[in-house]
Amino acid sequence: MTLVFAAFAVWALAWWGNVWLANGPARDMTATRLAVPVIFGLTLLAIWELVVRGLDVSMVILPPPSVIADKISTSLPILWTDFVQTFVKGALSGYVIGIAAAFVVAVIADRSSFLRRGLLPVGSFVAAMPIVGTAPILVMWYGFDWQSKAAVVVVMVFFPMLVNITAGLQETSAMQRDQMKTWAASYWQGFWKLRLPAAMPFVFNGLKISSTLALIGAIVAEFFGSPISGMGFRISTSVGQLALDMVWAEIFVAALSGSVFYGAIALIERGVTFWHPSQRT
Amino acid sequence: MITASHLDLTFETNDGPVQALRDVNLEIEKGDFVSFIGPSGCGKTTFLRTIAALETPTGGEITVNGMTPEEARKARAYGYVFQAAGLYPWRTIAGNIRLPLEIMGFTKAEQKKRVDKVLELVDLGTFGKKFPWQLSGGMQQRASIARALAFDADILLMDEPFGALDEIVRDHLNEELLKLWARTGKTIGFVTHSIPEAVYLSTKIVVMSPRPGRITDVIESPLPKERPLDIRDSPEFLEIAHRVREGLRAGHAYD
Amino acid sequence: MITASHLDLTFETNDGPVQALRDVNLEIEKGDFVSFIGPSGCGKTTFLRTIAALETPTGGEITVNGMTPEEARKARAYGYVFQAAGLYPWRTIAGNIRLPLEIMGFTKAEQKKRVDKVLELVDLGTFGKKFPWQLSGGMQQRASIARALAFDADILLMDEPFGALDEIVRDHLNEELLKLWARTGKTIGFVTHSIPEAVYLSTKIVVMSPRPGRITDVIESPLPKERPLDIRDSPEFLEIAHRVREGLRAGHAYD
Amino acid sequence: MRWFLPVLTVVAAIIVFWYLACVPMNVKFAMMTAERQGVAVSPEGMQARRDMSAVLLAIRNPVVWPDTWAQDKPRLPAPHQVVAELWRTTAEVAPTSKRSLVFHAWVTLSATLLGFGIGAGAGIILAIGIVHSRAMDMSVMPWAIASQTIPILAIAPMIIVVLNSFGVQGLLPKAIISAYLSFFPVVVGMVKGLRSPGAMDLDQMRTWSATRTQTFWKLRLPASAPYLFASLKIGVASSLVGTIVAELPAGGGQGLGFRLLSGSYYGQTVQIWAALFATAVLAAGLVAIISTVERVTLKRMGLA
Amino acid sequence: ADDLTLQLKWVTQAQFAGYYVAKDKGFYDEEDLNVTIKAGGPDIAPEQVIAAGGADVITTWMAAALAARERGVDLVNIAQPFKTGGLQVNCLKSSGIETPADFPGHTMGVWFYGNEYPFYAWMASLGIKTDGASEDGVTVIKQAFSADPLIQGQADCISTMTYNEYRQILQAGITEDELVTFNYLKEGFGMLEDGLYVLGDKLEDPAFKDEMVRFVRASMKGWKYAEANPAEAAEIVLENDETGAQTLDHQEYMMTEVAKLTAGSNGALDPADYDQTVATLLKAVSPDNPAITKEPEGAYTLEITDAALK
Ligand SMILES: Nc1ncnc2c1ncn2[C@@H]1O[C@H](COP(=O)(O)OP(=O)(O)OP(=O)(O)O)[C@@H](O)[C@H]1O
Ligand SMILES: Nc1ncnc2c1ncn2[C@@H]1O[C@H](COP(=O)(O)OP(=O)(O)OP(=O)(O)O)[C@@H](O)[C@H]1O
Ligand SMILES: Cc1ncc(C[n+]2csc(CCO)c2C)c(N)n1
Ligand SMILES: [Mg+2]
Ligand SMILES: [Mg+2]
Repeated sequence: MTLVFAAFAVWALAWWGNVWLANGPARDMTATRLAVPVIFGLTLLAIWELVVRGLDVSMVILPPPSVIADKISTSLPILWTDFVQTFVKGALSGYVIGIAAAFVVAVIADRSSFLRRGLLPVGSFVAAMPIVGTAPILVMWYGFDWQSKAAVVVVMVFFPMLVNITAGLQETSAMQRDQMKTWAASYWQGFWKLRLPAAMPFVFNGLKISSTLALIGAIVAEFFGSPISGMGFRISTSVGQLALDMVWAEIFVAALSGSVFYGAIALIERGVTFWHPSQRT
Repeated sequence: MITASHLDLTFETNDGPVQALRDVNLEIEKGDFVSFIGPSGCGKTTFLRTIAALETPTGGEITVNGMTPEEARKARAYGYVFQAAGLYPWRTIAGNIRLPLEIMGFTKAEQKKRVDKVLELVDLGTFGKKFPWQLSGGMQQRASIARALAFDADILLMDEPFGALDEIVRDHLNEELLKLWARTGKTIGFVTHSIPEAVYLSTKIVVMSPRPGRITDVIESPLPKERPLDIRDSPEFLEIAHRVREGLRAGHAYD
Repeated sequence: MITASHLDLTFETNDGPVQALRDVNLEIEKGDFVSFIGPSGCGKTTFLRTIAALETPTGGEITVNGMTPEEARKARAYGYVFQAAGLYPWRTIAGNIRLPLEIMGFTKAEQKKRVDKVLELVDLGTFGKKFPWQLSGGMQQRASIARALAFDADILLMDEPFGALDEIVRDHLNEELLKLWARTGKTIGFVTHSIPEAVYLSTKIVVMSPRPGRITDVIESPLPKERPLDIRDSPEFLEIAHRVREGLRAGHAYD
Repeated sequence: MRWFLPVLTVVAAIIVFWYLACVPMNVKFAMMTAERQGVAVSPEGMQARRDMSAVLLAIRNPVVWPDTWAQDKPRLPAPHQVVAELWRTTAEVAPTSKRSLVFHAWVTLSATLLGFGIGAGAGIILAIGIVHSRAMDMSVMPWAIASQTIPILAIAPMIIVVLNSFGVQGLLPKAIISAYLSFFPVVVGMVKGLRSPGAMDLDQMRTWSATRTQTFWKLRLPASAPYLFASLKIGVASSLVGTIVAELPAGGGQGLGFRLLSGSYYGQTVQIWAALFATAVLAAGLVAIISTVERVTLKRMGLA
Repeated sequence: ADDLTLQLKWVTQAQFAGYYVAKDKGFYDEEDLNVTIKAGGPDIAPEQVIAAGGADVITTWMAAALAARERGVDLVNIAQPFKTGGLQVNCLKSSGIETPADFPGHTMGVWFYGNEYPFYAWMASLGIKTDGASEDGVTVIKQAFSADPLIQGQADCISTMTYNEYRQILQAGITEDELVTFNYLKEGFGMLEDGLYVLGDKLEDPAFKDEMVRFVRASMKGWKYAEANPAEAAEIVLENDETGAQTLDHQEYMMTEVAKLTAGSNGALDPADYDQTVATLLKAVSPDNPAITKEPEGAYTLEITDAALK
C-alpha cells in the first residue's frame, strides 16, 4: 500500500514540476518542449510500476514496466523481425498504395462533380465497415502474408485520405482559380502549381490520421491469419501463452514506431507547408 | 477595341436573381485608360470580370479585339490584378511573378530577365527571395501588380489595386502606372473608390450605379497625357472631379 | 489624461528584434479627438494597443487617468474598434452589441435599453435581429462601432474603422462620429490613412514615421468644433492638410 | 436531391462490378460442383485448375456463371444474397429475437452510445484542460497521439479481463473501449476549435476585461461548434468500431461484432457480409443524426 | 444457492453441451448451485480470466493449463469430461501428402493462442523444422479459426476438430477420399482436451471444494444426458447461443461427434493420460515454444471426482 501512496506522491511532484517548467522562465526552450512530455511519460511509467507492485498484480494480468523493459532488451531480434514484417512490409506498403489510390480517385472526383457527389457518400458508407469484419475477408482473398495486411491498410487509409485530398483540392479561393484562368492555364498546370500546393495542409492532416490507422490496421489484420511472425501474430499468440511481458513489449514497439512515424510526417509537414499560418508561430 | 453592347448579367441566387449589370454599352479604344467608379455593389468587378471572360453575360454582346472574351483569354490578352494581392504563400515573390511565365512557356532565361525587370519597376528589387507574408500589405500589392505586368499582355485590368495603401504610396504608384501606360500604350481598365485617383489617371471615367448595375455617366477627360501630380489642383481637374462626385452621389441614399 | 513618456516597444521575432515604438511622448487631454497617421508599419496600431493594455511597453511609461493601462482596462475605460468589424457570426447584431454588456454585468433591462439606443445611433435600428453576414461590409463596420459605444467607456480607440468604405459612405460616417463626439465629450484615438479624414475629425493630429516607429509631428488643429463637410475646402483646412502631407512624405523613401 | 442521381449511378456501377467479381471469386468451387454433377468444364480435374488464374477459368466456363451467384458459402456472396440475408434477419424475424440483426444492432448501439458519451465528454474536458493549461498541452498531447498508436484489439481483451476482475461487466467494458477510440478525434477537433478564435477576437474580450470563464462561454465554446460537430462525427464512427472490437473478446454474446465473428468461425460469408452492411448502416445513421443536430444548431447559431 | 461462474474456452457450441444441459435441465439447481456460463472466444484466455478473479472454474486444454501453471497461475485439474481428443490435421491428397514424412516443403495451418503445443511437440519428434527458413521444414501459418485456408487453397494442411472444421471441409465439397487425416491421438501426440480447472489455493477452502464436488457431479450428469439425447442437447445449445447465428443442423452433428470424445469418461482424470500429456509436452521444449520446461507438480487432484462420483 505504501507503494501506491508513493505513486500518488510521484504524480503530484512530477505534475508540479511540469507546470513549473511549462510556465517558468525556460518555457520556450526546445529542451523544455521535449522534457515536459518525457517527464509526463516517465511519471506514468513510475505510477504503473508502483501500483502493480503495490497491489501485487499478477504477472499474467499486467506486468510492471521494469519486466517489460527487460523482455524488450532480451528479445530484440524477434521484435525486429516482427517490426519488419508488420510495419515495413504490411503497414508501409499499404499506406503508400492507399494514398496513391486515394489521390487517383480524388483527381477523378475533382474533374467530375457528378462522380464527387456520388463517390463521397458511398465511400463514407464503405469506410464505415469495421475492419474486424473486412480483415477476415481480405485475408481470405489475399492470403496470409503481408499482402493481405497491406490490403487492410489500403482500405483503412483510403477514405480519410480521399476526404482530405478532396477537401484540400477545394481549398483554393475563387480568386486564385480565376487568376489561373486569366493566364489560360491548363487543368494540370493549375493542379500542379496551385491546387496541389494549396491542398498540402489537408493532405498532411490525412497523412497524420492515416499513419496511426495504418499500423493498427496491419496489426489487427494479423489476428485473422498470418505467417508466424509479425507484431499482431506475436501479440495474439503471446496472450494465449500468457506471456504478457512479450505482449507489452510488442505494444511498446508499436507505440514507439507509430509515434515516430507520426512525428516524421509532422516534421515533413513543417517543411512542406512552412507557409501555412499554423506552422508559422 | 473592347465593345460591350446591351450587356446584361443576372446572378441566380437562393433568394432570387440579382441583376448585376443591365444594358451596359461601352466602347474602349486601344490605348485607353478607363476608370470605373461607383458605390459598393454596382457591378464594377462584375464588368471587369466579364471582359476577362471570368463571367458569362446573360444577354447582349461583348467583343475584345473582335474576338469573344474567351478567345482573347486563350490568346493571353489579359493581365488581371485582383483586389486582394492573392500571392501564393508557398512561392517567393520572384516565384510568384515567375508563375504565369512558367505557365505560358517562356524560357528559363527569359523568365529571369522579365522577373528582374518588373521587380525593379515596382521598387521591390531586393525582395525577390522573400515570401509574401514577410512583406507589408503594400509591398504585396505591388508584387501582384508586377506579376500582371510580367508577361506584357495588351490589356491590363486592375480591380482596386491601391485600395490598401496610404496616400503617399498611392500617389507614387499612380505616377508609375501613368508612366508605364504612356510608355507601353496598353489598354487599361481600372476600378477605384477614389475620385481624385480616377480623374488623375483616366482618359475616360465610367460612373456606375447599383440595383441594377448600370452606367450612368461616361466622362471623357480633357486632361493632357502628361500629368504631374499637382495637376490635381487645376480647375479642369476639380471640375471633372465635381462631375464625378455628383454622379456618384446620385447612386447613394444619403442626402 | 493619457500620458506617454519615453515609451519604447520592441518585438522579439525569429530574425531579430523589431522596434515598433521608440521614445514616444504624447499627452492626450480629456475630450481630445486625436488622429494617428503614418506609413504602413510605423506603429500606429501598436501604440493604440499599448494604450489599451493589449501590448506591454518594454520601456518608458504610460498612464491613463493616472492609472496603468492595465488598471484602466480593468475599470472598463476603453471602447476599442478594431480595423475589421470582428462581429461574432453566431450572434445577431443586437446580440453582438449586447455581449460586452453581458460581460460587464449590466441588468437585462439596461442591456436592452442600451442596445436599442446605439443601434439607433448608427442607423441600424431595424437590423438588430439580423446576423452579421446578412449585412453589407459598411453596416457591419457600423455595428462594430455601436458595440464599442454601448457601454459608454470614457475612451474610444478606433483603428482604421472606415478603411473599407467608399468615399460617400465614409463622409457620412465621419459626420456622425463628429456629432457623437461633440455630444458625449469622449476622448477618441483614431487611426487613419486618409489625410482629409484626419484633418476633418481631429483636434490633434499625430504624424508617425517608421523604422523605428516614432512621432515626428503633433499638429493642434485650429478648426472649430462645429465642422460642416465643406470646411474641407477652407484654406485653414488645406493648410493643415499640407502640413500633414509634408510630415507624412518625410517618412517615405520616395522623392 | 442533387446527390441522388450520382449516388444511384455509383451504387449501380458497384453492383455491376460486384456481380462480375463474384464470377472469378467463386468459379473454382462452382466448377467443382458442376463437375460432380457431370457438367463438362475445362480443364477437367481440380488438380489441373489449382494454379490457374480464376479470371481465365471464368472466361473459359460460362456454364458455371449462374452458380457463382448462388452458392451457400461463397468466397464473395452476390449482392442479392446479402440483401436476402439482411431481409431474412431483419424483416422476417421479430426484432426482439436473437436471430434478428435489429436486436444485435440495438445491443451494439447501446454500448456505442454510452461509450461515445463517455469518450466525447472526456475528450471535451481534456481539450478544455489543454487549451487552458500549458503544462497539460505540452505533456498530454504527445501521449494522446501515442495512445492511438496502440493496437486496441490487442489490449481490449486485457481491459475486459481486468475490469471483469473488479466486477465490471456487461455494457460498461465495451463502452470504455469504445470511449477510448472516440476520445481522440474529439480532443484534436475541440482543441483546434477552442483555439480557433483569432487574436483579434481574444483582444476584444480583453478590452472588455472578460474573465477566462466568460471568454470560454461567450467566445471559445461557440466558436468551436463547427469543429466540435466535425469531430463528433468521426468520434461516433470510431466509437462504433470500438464497440465491435470490444465485442470480440467480451465472451460471446449479443451484438453485431459477435455476428461477424461467428460468421467467420463457420465459414458463413453471407452472414458476415450482412453483419458488415448492418454495421455500416448503423454508422451512417449515427453520423446522419449528428449531421442533423449540427445543421439545426449551426443554423440557430447563424453559422450555416 | 451458491453462485459459480464457469468460463468456457470457446463460443457457445455443442463442445460444451454438458454444461448447458446441466443448467437447462436443472441439474445445477438440484445441487443448489447457481451457475453462470460465460462463453469464450479466440481472444479470451480462460487462464487469465480465472487469475484475474473473473471466474471460479474454467475449461481449457491441459497443455495450455500446464503452460499457465509454469507462469504462476496455480491451475489444478479437478475433472476431465473429455476422455479423448478431437484435434487433427487434414491435408489435401492432391498436394502429395500421404504420411507425416511428406510434410516438409508444405504449408500447414496451425491454431495458436494456446492450441499450438501439440503441433510443435509432434513436429519436434518428427524432426521437422518449423521456422519457415529451412528447405526441409514446413511453412507454418497462423490459421484463423475456420477451415478456409484449405478450402481456398492457401494451405496444404490445416488443423481441424473432428466435431467442427472437418465437417466444414466436407461441406465445402471436398470429399473424404480427397483428404488425408492425421489424428493427434493416433499419432501418439494426443493431449487431454477440455478439462475443468480451478485455482489451487481456493481448493484449500472446504466450502469451495464442496461446491466443486456438486458442480462436477451435476456437469457430468449433464454430459451423460447430452450423450444420450444429442438432438435435445443441440437444441439447448442453440437456445443458449446469444449470437443467434448457430444452426441446428451443425450443432447436432457436433453433438454426435463430441459424444464420441466424452463417452469414455465418467469425469475422473486418468493419471496415465495426464502422464502421457506431460511426457509429450516435455519432448517439445524449445526456446520458441515454452509450453513447459519441467515436470509439473500438483497440477491435478482426484479428490473432487472421487467425492463426486462415489
Ligand atoms: N457570384 C455572385 N453570385 C451572386 N451575386 C453576385 C455574385 N457576384 C456579384 N454579385 C452581386 O452582383 C452585384 C455587383 O457586384 P460587384 O462585385 O460587381 O460589385 P462592385 O461594384 O465590384 O462592388 P465593390 O465596390 O464592393 O467591389 C452585387 O449586388 C453582388 O451582390
Ligand atoms: N506581434 C508582432 N510581432 C512582431 N512584430 C510586430 C508585431 N506586431 C507589429 N509588429 C511590427 O511592428 C511594427 C509596427 O506595426 P503596427 O501594426 O503598429 O503598424 P501600423 O502603423 O499599424 O501599420 P498599418 O498601417 O499597416 O496598420 C511593424 O514593423 C510590424 O511588423
Ligand atoms: C478447451 C478448449 N481448448 C481449445 C479449444 C480450441 N478449439 C476447439 S474447436 C476450435 C475451433 C472452433 O470450433 C478451437 C479453436 C477449445 N474449443 N476448447
Ligand atoms: Mg468589386
Ligand atoms: Mg495598423
